[in-house]
Amino acid sequence: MEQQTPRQQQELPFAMVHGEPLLEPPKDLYIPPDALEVFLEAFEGPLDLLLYLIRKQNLNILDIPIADITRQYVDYIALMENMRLELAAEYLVMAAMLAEIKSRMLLPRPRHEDEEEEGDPRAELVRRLQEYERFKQAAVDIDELPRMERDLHQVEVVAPHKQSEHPLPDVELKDLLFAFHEVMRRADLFSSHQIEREVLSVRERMSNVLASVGSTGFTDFTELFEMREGRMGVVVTFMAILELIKESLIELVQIDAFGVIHVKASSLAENE
Amino acid sequence: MNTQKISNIVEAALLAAGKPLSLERLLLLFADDEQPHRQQLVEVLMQLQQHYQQRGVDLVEVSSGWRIQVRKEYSPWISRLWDEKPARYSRALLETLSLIAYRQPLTRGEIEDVRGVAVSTNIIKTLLERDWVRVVGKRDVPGRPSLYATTREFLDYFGLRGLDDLPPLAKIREFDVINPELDLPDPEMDQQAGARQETVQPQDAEQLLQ
Amino acid sequence: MNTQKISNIVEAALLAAGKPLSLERLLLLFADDEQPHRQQLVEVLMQLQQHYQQRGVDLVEVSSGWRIQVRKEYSPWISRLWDEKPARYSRALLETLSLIAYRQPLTRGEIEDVRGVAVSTNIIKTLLERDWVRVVGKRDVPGRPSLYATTREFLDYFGLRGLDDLPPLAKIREFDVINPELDLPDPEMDQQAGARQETVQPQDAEQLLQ
Repeated sequence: MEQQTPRQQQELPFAMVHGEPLLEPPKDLYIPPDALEVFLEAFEGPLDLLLYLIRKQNLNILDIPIADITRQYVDYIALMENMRLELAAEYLVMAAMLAEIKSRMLLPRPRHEDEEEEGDPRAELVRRLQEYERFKQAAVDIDELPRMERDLHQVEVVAPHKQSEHPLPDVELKDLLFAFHEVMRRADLFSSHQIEREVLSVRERMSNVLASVGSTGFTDFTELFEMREGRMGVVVTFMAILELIKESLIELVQIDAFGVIHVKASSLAENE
Repeated sequence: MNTQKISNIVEAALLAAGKPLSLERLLLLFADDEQPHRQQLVEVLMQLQQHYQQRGVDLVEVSSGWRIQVRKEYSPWISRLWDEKPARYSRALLETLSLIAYRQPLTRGEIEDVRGVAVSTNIIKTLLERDWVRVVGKRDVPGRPSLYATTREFLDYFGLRGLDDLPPLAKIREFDVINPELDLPDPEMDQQAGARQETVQPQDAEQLLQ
Repeated sequence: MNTQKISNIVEAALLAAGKPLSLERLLLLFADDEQPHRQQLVEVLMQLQQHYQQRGVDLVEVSSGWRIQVRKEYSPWISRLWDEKPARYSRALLETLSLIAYRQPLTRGEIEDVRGVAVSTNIIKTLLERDWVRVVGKRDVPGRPSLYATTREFLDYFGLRGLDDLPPLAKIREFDVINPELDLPDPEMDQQAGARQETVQPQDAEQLLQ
């Protein structure tokens, strides 16, 4: 891209920044007007724009000159507004955030002995910038992976005949008896109100549930219940599960409406 | 470009194309300055054909060009790729069927009363289609619901001479007293697990049948 | 059944299937009495892999099984078979995909938190339609937003056996370690000094515009 400043634009203010006319666009940002729209589209949001400003000047992300960056960023926003480009709200939010950081950096840091020392106001922004940069890079890495259709092509040769059969399911009589046994027992469960079982400790059950959930990735919700224990046992297990959810020790996952509910330990949440 | 590279490109193209490729089409894969002679291409195809002689596929010329296909002699194995595994019936279906067997004739509403949940129309439809269940009448209550009963085909399928051959209800109730360690399988869950079919072999059920 | 025949059947199946096949699926091609041992099957696959070394295709293991694919080096020629260029994906889509891949399961809001901008519905839709991403649950917060995770198809598409095969994520440099003294330097002066610079890849507007 050519870096040239068109003469005729010196007459009119290029933009209004902080109420001051800006006769020339900021040099370090200057983009020919007709390319500006393309340029804006090249950014994936305020973090991306900010990273660009930082990287372009070879600045250390961990030690951003906040006043400078804020000024550049705001100039940029003003420029875009002037071009009547539709500006996503996120860009303005970021401008406000930068201004806030800048103002906090100008104030003396309060030092109360009983309180934790206030951190560097830039810390949160830096954290977000770094986090975003990681995934920006990860996106590039993923794009570079050899992938189907572009770099890899699946082979598929003709097979003699692709007929498929739809055999009917087989059932054994014992499966049927089992099903009947099950349904009768459940019917008993609904009709009987006698509680004969000893009281089971909910906490103890919580440990048991957690232990059985922890060893595998996903556990079928229904596997956690032992019908044999009767109504009381089922209730105790259910209460244990509710308590575990309340304490965020397990998570329930249901992929489809009315589908199988899966339980997994929260510590497994990071990985698949 | 050496012959090996030309051969590899031609082989890859034939395998990836999913349809026959003519000599002309194959020539178009190459840029002008690397394009092999037609004769060279034919030789490459001949060599590939020879190469496949001992293998699972075959290079043949059909009307619209050259095609790699599975050797006919292997089709019995390859066709199994598209065989569908028999599905398994859901627990809901088996429970519904068992209730019809033991409590017939009864209505869908009565089945729902015992099971505590609605019975889907699909289940009834499947049972009717399989000829295991039929409608034997209507209950004389509002809505006149159909009364379901099992069929002769049901008895034949399960090797029963008559409904009397089914174990009595009392025996079934004792089921888990006899075998407290029984881990009741959930057919629907089993189906998801896919591979491990028949992991639970309730021996007692077999005993009951003897 | 001799090894050559097993090898030919496996090869024909992999070539005909049009998708990766797992060891289990391959074993199911054989009748019970002719089924090779798992180990034997693995050896056959290794031999095939070796056999393809000098050829136009390649046998690789991906998430859902084994796949025969065109060697990457021949892709420039093979792509000429199709008029359509393979789709290119926007940075927004790739960033969203990478967040889901590395941080799964997570919600759209969580993706937006990191990216600092709204994630368009189209991007999520494209990812779902491509079967690269699926909804695995709902986060238990107001609105119950969907939790997204990647699929086996995603891994297969990018030739990965598992998420572990993804390129490692860059490490975060600790702010506190580099800036231990909260001495609040005047940022503007700091910049003038300009000394403490780290090696970074400067990205030019030109690059961005490409």
